Amino acid sequence: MMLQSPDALAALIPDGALVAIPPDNSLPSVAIAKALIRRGARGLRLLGVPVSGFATDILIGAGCVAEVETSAVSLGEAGFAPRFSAALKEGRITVRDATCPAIHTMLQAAEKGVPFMPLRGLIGSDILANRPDWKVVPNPFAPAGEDPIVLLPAKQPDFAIFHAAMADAEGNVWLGRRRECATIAHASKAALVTVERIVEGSFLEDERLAPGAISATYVTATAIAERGAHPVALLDAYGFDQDYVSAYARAARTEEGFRAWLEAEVFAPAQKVAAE
Amino acid sequence: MMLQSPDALAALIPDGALVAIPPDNSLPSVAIAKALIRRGARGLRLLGVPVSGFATDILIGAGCVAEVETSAVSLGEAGFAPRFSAALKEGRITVRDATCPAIHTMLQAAEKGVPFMPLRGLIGSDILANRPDWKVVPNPFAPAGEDPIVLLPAKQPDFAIFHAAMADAEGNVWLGRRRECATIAHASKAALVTVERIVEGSFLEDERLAPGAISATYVTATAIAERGAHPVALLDAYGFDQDYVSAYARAARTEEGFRAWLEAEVFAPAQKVAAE
Amino acid sequence: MIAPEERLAATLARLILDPAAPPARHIAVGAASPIPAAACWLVKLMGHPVRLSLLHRRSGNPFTEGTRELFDLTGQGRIDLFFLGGGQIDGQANLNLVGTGEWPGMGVRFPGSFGSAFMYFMTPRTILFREEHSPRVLVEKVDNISAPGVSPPGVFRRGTAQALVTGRCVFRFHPERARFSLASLHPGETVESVREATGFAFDVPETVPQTPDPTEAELALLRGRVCDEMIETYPEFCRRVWGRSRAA
Amino acid sequence: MIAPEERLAATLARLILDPAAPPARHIAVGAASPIPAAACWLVKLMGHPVRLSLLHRRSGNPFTEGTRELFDLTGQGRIDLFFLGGGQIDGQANLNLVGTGEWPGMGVRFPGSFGSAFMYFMTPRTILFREEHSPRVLVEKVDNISAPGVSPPGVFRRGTAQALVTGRCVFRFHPERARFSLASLHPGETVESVREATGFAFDVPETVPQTPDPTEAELALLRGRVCDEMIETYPEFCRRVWGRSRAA
Repeated sequence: MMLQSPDALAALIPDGALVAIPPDNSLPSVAIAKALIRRGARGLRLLGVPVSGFATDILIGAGCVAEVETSAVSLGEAGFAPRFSAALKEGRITVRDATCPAIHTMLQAAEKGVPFMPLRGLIGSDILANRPDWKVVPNPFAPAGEDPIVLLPAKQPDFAIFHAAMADAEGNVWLGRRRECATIAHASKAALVTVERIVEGSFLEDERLAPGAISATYVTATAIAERGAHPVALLDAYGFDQDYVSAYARAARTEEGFRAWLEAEVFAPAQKVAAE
Repeated sequence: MMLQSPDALAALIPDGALVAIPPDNSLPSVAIAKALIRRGARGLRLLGVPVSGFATDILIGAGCVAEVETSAVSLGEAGFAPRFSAALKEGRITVRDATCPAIHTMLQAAEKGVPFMPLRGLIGSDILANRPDWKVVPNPFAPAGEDPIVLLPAKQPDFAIFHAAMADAEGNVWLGRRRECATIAHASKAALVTVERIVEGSFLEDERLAPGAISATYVTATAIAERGAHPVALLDAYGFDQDYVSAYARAARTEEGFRAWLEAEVFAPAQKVAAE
Repeated sequence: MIAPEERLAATLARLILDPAAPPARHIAVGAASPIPAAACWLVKLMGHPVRLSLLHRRSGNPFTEGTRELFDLTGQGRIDLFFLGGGQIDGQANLNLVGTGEWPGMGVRFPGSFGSAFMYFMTPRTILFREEHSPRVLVEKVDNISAPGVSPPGVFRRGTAQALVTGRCVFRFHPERARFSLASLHPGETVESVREATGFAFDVPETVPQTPDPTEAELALLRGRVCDEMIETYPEFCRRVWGRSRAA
Repeated sequence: MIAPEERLAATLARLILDPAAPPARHIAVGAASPIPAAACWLVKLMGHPVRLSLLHRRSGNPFTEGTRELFDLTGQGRIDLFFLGGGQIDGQANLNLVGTGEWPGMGVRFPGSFGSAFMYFMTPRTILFREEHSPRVLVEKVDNISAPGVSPPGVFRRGTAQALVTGRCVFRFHPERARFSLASLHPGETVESVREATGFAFDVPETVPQTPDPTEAELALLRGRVCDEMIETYPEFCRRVWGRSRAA
């Protein structure tokens, strides 16, 4: 389903939904995050796959988020995520810390349709101690009672939101080597994808493009959003905009500074478009 | 490591090794299978991922195989696999039947470095009843004792052997959408890959090619074998040679017919090359 | 002249569209299944919104994760309907794709179970299809169970056989009593002729209708656009049934 | 003039090449780690056969399955050495990347644990690296454990910390007694100055050598070809340490 805009995609996501977002090195749809802020989304539960960055920080700052499950929240070179840190301290969000491969594993369990998957490591970490939803059992293939191992439950997000380089006429999307987005899409009930452009034909008919495609089977809706990952990089199309993120990090140190940034970068551009 | 020929690759595989082979729709290296026959390999244990076809039948017929683990052995439109059927009946091979997703799951467990993974289904099947290495446990996330589920142990083949369209200067190989070969390579101790050709540069530097590449990290050795998948298809490069497989199926109905086929199609061409 | 294959394809199409069954939004079709594939194309080309994943279509293969993706897709609950057959099928809808005699098929060895032991559980609807309708195929009890027709309470299972279509008739399957009932007879068959050809006991209603002929519209589609879609994957079938060669 | 970053990179390189440790054939380096990355390039450009997977290199990123692949690769046992740091590191080599105070870091929140709770167990060798060497970083007991330094017998674990390198010294870690020992002092440091800056107790041998200077050859490589390799990913670091701008 091809929609008019990232705002039309954001309108499909109800308050309270569990929304999976890839990290700043793997094609988050910042365009949808901004649209969620414009629509005034509330109570979202975000899943960072496996960590969270810019999109998560602006959604938290705008008050859209009730809960974050992630392995880290960071703006990379620009430092700690300021709105995340403030919201945590003020008790406005619940944070469920995980570790990167645990998030991948919980999504892979959903992808395979199994109720759980095991993962090595973790035993003795306070991450595990604070996750009553994770279990330690003796490895059933070891001698009785030996070799404790962690089992992680399957996690099925309501929505996967990410950005891709292009969509084709059949609704397949192409995002190259960023295959974690495929796993997120497979595991989620719905995937909403912004793309730079639409092209003719079918990626699945082209042996060169097929391996970097995600089939329309998994894609609920797409919309064009040029530079829809910005300030995050898109493969070889555009780079990470360090100046933009650093300026954001400085502005978002205070609530006031964040509000001004939001007005200038999220609300004003949309009003300008609407007025044109 | 770039070697001279499929025969040099086959020389790396010791008798008795556990060798994983993709099916006839997913790039088996028939060139390596023929080379294994020429080197007189014995006692191989073959794993069909997830089913077995032409390469497995000729290896069995040539007496290279002690055991086959697979979800089916077939020549497709050409019917049942004649040398497999004969060897099973004569008790010359052990067959461990599985079901397709179970084989994928056991390899995925090895790929992730976990000792087991669960899989739905299977309960009540005689496949499970004949697999003492598979276990049924109550789902630890269900109320106590309820919801039985099958756990499958990780399986790490000694060798993955498959064919790819090309290799690059760094030893990465490219095979497009046939991503199960990546899983096999990840899960195996070593991967031996025949390719149609070598190209300059690195697939991993090219956003278009990277998603269909398998990194050299996993590739132990490669060799050029033009039409190395034949009679099986290679993506859009060449199709399935139905006439060749049908002729094989007819010849291999008898031991004598198979021996004549082997002489003509496996030994004679190599002698011809050696004589040139 | 209606070819038997055309009748079977139209019959399968009607079962796919059965309004009493859960919707078939996404159907997968396995290897070497020209008649189920024709039925699916017929449904789609009649204008019903259905996604088809034809596993052995070379161009436009829907999967980008290799063969694993079909099973993952099914695990996710995205495949609504699948087709299975069997070297033996018994009265409880147990399937034997492994072989006769002692495990693993020391009598007549069949190719193997493929994904049946998973797909039969995880797909809401399975249509069983086997053209040969004889006592050696439709047996009282299969020698080996690749995939069971019913499961004990508490075993996770999304569905089982909806029906069994053969060259002689259509059976409905009733998982609550693990039994088939005769639903319709193909032309030339009687309850008695089916009973003689069937190794398992089944229920027979008071009146058994004849399997309807394909409509003119269905025949036109099968012979035209369905054949167009199938000729790449099943050239031999298209030649035999519709006299079409690939160059056409 | 040897820059502190150059000394640290050369020190890490020596630890990588430690002949007493299991071989480092494949090293992965995580995000925002310019000094460990420089150490790895130094090892490689000195001619040692080592494969480097630099996670945040944009061009030539080695992974085609997304970020999952690093963890799978490590699970397979293919990664021999990894670098970890921590907002707090304690005397038993426990790492806290989550934050101080009550869980989940209600005092000072750090970014989070990333993959540490897995990588620390599954990599045969981990080199801990943290430039800041102060009592607030090197604590007696971390407030929260992202990843523990040692595990009870019976818990699957391939390795733990080999050493901890800071801006003041090199510690070796002894998992059998869960304790660090002082291995060498950077210029200007004494056992006493290190003790004052360290919140945990550690062993001190009779004589503690000084951390060696990088050799001329190492310095030439660092300033030349290592910088060439790093400038795309770490332009700011290369400018600051080596005065090189990207256009150069």
